[in-house]
Amino acid sequence: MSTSDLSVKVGELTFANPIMPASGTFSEDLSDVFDLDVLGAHVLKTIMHGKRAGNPTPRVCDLQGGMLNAIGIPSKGIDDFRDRMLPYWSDYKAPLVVSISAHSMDEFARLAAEVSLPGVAAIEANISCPNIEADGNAFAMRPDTTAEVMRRLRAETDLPLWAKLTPNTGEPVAVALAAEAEGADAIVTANTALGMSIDVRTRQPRLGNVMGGMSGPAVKPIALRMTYQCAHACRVPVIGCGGIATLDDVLEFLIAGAAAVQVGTATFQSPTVMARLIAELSDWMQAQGVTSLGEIIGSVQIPGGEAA
Amino acid sequence: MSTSDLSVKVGELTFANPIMPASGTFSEDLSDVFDLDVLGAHVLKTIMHGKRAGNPTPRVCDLQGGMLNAIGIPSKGIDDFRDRMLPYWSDYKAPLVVSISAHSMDEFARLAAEVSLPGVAAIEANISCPNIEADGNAFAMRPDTTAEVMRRLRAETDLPLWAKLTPNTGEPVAVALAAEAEGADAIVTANTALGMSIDVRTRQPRLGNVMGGMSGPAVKPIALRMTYQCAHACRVPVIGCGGIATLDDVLEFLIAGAAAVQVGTATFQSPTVMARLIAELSDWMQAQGVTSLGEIIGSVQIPGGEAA
Amino acid sequence: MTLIPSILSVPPSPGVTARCAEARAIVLSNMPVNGEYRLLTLDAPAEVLDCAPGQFFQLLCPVPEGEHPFLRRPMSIYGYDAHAEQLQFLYKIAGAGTRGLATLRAGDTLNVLGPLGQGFTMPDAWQNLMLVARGVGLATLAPLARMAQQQGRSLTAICSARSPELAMSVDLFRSYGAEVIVVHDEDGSSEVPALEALIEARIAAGSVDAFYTCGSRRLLTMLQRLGQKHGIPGEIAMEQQMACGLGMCQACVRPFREGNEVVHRRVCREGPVFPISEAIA
Amino acid sequence: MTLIPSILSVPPSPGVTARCAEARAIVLSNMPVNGEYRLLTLDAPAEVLDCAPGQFFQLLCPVPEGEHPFLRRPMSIYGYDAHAEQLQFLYKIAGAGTRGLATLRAGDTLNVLGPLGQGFTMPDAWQNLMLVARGVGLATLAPLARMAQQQGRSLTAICSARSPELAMSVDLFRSYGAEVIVVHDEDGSSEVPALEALIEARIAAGSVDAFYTCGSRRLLTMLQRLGQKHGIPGEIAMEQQMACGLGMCQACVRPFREGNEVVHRRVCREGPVFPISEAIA
Ligand SMILES: Cc1cc2nc3c(=O)[nH]c(=O)nc-3n(C[C@H](O)[C@H](O)[C@H](O)COP(=O)(O)OP(=O)(O)OC[C@H]3O[C@@H](n4cnc5c(N)ncnc54)[C@H](O)[C@@H]3O)c2cc1C
Ligand SMILES: Cc1cc2nc3c(=O)[nH]c(=O)nc-3n(C[C@H](O)[C@H](O)[C@H](O)COP(=O)(O)OP(=O)(O)OC[C@H]3O[C@@H](n4cnc5c(N)ncnc54)[C@H](O)[C@@H]3O)c2cc1C
Ligand SMILES: Cc1cc2nc3c(=O)[nH]c(=O)nc-3n(C[C@H](O)[C@H](O)[C@H](O)COP(=O)(O)O)c2cc1C
Ligand SMILES: Cc1cc2nc3c(=O)[nH]c(=O)nc-3n(C[C@H](O)[C@H](O)[C@H](O)COP(=O)(O)O)c2cc1C
Ligand code: FES
Ligand code: FES
Repeated sequence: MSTSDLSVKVGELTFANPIMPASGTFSEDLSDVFDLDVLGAHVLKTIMHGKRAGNPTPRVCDLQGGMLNAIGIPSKGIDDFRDRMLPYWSDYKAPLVVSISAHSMDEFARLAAEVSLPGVAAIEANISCPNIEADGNAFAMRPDTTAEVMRRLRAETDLPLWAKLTPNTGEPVAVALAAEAEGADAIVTANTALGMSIDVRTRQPRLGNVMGGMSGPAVKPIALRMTYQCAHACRVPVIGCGGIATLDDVLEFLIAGAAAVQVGTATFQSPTVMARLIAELSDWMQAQGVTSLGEIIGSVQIPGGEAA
Repeated sequence: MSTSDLSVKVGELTFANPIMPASGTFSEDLSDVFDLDVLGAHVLKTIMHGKRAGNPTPRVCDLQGGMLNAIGIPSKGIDDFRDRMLPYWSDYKAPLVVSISAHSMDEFARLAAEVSLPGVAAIEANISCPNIEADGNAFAMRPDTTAEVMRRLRAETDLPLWAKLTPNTGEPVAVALAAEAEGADAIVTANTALGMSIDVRTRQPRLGNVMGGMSGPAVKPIALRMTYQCAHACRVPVIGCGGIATLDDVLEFLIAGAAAVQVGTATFQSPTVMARLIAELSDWMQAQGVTSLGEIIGSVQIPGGEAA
Repeated sequence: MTLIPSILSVPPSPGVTARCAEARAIVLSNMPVNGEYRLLTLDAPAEVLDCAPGQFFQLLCPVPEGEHPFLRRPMSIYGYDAHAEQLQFLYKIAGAGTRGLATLRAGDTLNVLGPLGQGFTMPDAWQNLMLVARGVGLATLAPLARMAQQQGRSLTAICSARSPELAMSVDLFRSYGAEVIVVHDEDGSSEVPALEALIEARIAAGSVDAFYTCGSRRLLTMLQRLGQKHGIPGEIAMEQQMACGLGMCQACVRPFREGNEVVHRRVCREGPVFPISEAIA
Repeated sequence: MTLIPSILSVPPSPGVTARCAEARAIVLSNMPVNGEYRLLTLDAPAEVLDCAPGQFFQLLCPVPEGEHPFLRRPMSIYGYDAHAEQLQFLYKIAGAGTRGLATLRAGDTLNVLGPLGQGFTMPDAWQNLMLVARGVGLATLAPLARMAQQQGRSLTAICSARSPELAMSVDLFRSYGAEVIVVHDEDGSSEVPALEALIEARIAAGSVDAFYTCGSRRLLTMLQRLGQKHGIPGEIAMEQQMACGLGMCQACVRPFREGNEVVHRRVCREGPVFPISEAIA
């Protein structure tokens, strides 16, 4: 029996399949549960240059159809990455994507240079974390700051560079185009949506940090919309992310135009979900007679041609 | 037995209770199910000046924890409002809030003047409908366009004027402050979030209009966050709206700072929900010994004082 | 479904008997019929049982494992009996909502909203009725047979199906005194030319005053053609995606001919039953 | 809960026996104990039963009507028996998740993830053990009693409760040969001064090599004070809001003393059991 070809190309990189974890929802600890080499790629939790503690607890709370988090970016810093994490991940075949972030353009650029090491396949620029600056501010909120930070990063690394967008901006397409213009090799749509939840008994916010990022199935329609918008506006590939939990979700993002997908919160509900999605996608392709994912990606049928 | 005082003040207006419908999810048809005079206010579907057909079908689809709509604003125009709707609603004691919208500032201003009629208690300016312009564009996406349209509306009417915001903007607080500066008497947070859904079997968008507005419990954390942000930034009252379905939801918005709330999508799941929420709120106040909602509104406890 | 409301009594509109209500019904049975369909029988309160044939309910479907129907699902009334406090729906499993319905077992509760919409009319001039429908559409037309019998009309029911065994409601129609003609795909009798010839023959015999039909574009176009040619009026029950089911949201509109204009009408409120002549296929 | 995954077999890490697994367990019983607590007994596959006292599981709780627990809920292992393929949790109904657990009936399935975290240690030098806990904390410490008996240690269990009848696990501790002392609020014996005097007397009698405790700030502070004064080590099981339960998300950190530094450790990974001396109340 011939097995289907699940491989996808994201720019210059080829992944054995389109399923990879979303930054911050994955670590070596998941190898307790299944062989991480089945994944299309490994995307690490965002690192920042120095050591950081992250936000006050409680850092998570659950919602109808999703969760809020305000983890912040607790980081052991660049040294820990180079000396401990990189060697660990180098033992896997799956390509390694390193997510980085910083408060300032200078620090961001320096970090991009520092993580451009053998064994790193791509850099994901987390220009969209709602938990670093007050009120969800981030470089990816505006095209101009996006352009500037991407230009600085591009100058520092020859590795494929991905820009991770935020659903909190009012101009996602302009932000994506700004990132592309300044050399982004892929766009990731998207990070978490800024939200809040209050415990009505204590009248306190349910997160120590008051506001936090919403993820899970509840944000899927927003992330899918951004994926569709960006895939139609950009020449570079788009990687879908937000609320993906089932095979239908994966297909929905691929059909909307995603070249690959990232799975985050679903792993918290079911740590085996990514391995299962790969198996289910393969079975589905075989059952449908789909030989390559190129037949699926971007195949959305818009009534009367393009959307308004 | 003394009954609790559920009344709330929104600017100069006093409502018998804080529960009112959200625009577009309410009409005289609901009187088939319960006495609409129990409501704090009546908020009508947005009207535009002329006759309009609205968007192609399917106009709705359901999601995990919510729905998408791309109704558009089918409108019978100003004449129908004046000659048929206004007389109908004038028979009720509950104050009438008329939602208006337009493509151009001129048309918007003219409509504000035209609906400023006896029997109308307030005008809600729908500057945030994601279904009128392509890609969810709306005046409330930016502070400058918000300021301009509110200035024009303010010049045309002496009625209390509410500005309905959109979660699709990256700068909700700046938009709210712009509306307030130009004379808005209240801020409504918020309209629907732009989303998309694809039927993976047909590969077609599940809405005729491709993208649409997401509502229901899935958007609640975003709307609550905006309500909190705006209530803390603005002097004028804020009316919460987005995903409210239960008594806890009502309390959550009031605690976050809302002076009143609007209930939309929940009415589709349970047409009696608003009447039930009023009864439950009254029972809750009595059980808790809360004599006035002033004790609840804005009572959120932020650890260490204000949020970052 | 994400909110399962506990229905409190809410104040009725003054001086008005509520036209419809949200109520909790108890499942009496939920049985497969015919392989593709299921018959759901509910014990429902009298307040929701003042129904007319052609009206529908909005059902808050239970959540099947791993799926999330959120909106209510519209279902035509298949049977109702105010005396026995019973309400029936005949449904086909299509997706999440109807898969949820299929999980219901005797004793479970189901939140129903109805009766909704405008049912079929039966003016005195319509003495000889012809009903033409297919599949689940026959469920929608079933209560019409009882109405016809009660009002002393003669009814011919043309039941279309993939194969003779799959024709729905045949026995039910017969029990209300209807003449039943089964047409099906296997012998081609369900195809439009064959069907049209059959009906033309009936018309020629002078025995058709009005048509009733449901859903299918193909049947609608044919009946519009026949109706125009012979001056035979009729009614059709139509479908559209719904949210509120009450007329509030404007989700469920369809275009209709009104003189020379095309107007939008709400399937849930002005319909689901419309004049065949005004419907647009 | 919004996704009830059907667990397919997934590839294990090469050369590694999975430390934990996501598995489908079958409910054998789910019974009220003591008014406030419930005991859930599961038939669980062997792959999740290589447990140690102090470890926990993440349970994907069923959805109770009108509520929506989304994340898994952490629960200490109350009992486990690899031979009988049984797993037990003792829980208190606190909110949506535990209300969901309470709906489980014999024969239902429950998706469990575990065993997770680091359990209690029992170095050879610790021969005379004293366990002090309250409420649901006693559930977490229950399997320790069996471990103590198996390893031939002497165990004194001080069970604190609101009233004597509400003291948890007393019979269980006794069945594993522990001496049980019940202290309670009604006679004030559970208050810190009384408790501290009681434990001081035991220490004076030379019969405490190590403490085990759980959760409560008050007890922790007291045991830290006593431990420091008398050089008695010990372990505490701690709680924190969790998302993944596996160490991936950094949700569940707490501050700990490490020499002169304060460091964050993950309750789900480095814990939930930590040295009493390093914990910060
Ligand atoms: C007035 C009316 C009466 C109906 N009567 C019956 C009946 O008696 N028996 C029966 O089996 N079916 C009937 N239908 C169709 C029935 O409503 C759909 O089959 C059902 O909603 C499908 O829901 P689902 O979740 O199982 O399928 P899905 O395809 O997953 O549904 C997705 C969404 O599309 C909507 N939808 C799907 N099909 C239709 C449709 N044909 N019309 C309107 N909305 C649809 C659903 O309500 C839901 O919101 C009727 C529809 C209408 C409008
Ligand atoms: C390692 C560990 C072991 C535990 N063992 C037990 C046990 O054996 N028996 C028992 O009854 N309880 C135990 N708890 C507490 C139990 O996890 C919570 O009572 C439960 O999660 C409450 O969920 P809920 O939805 O019913 O309540 P809610 O208050 O509605 O929960 C809301 C959220 O807060 C979290 N949460 C609430 N209380 C706690 C808590 N104390 N610790 C961490 N997160 C919490 C929930 O997981 C959920 O995400 C343990 C907690 C931890 C961390
Ligand atoms: C607990 C948690 C931590 C996260 N940390 C990061 C992070 O460090 N960097 C980042 O770019 N995104 C982070 N994210 C966002 C996810 O990568 C992802 O964009 C988002 O959760 C939406 O996908 P999902 O719905 O599949 O989770 C985090 C999300 C969660 C839930
Ligand atoms: C079907 C539908 C139609 C709507 N039409 C309008 C409208 O005409 N004008 C408007 O300001 N908001 C409109 N809205 C948005 C609602 O008023 C409300 O802001 C939004 O749905 C969020 O609240 P909810 O989650 O309670 O529904 C509409 C929403 C829905 C679901
Ligand atoms: S479904 Fe809302 S108007 Fe018909
Ligand atoms: S719960 Fe995720 S790291 Fe502990």
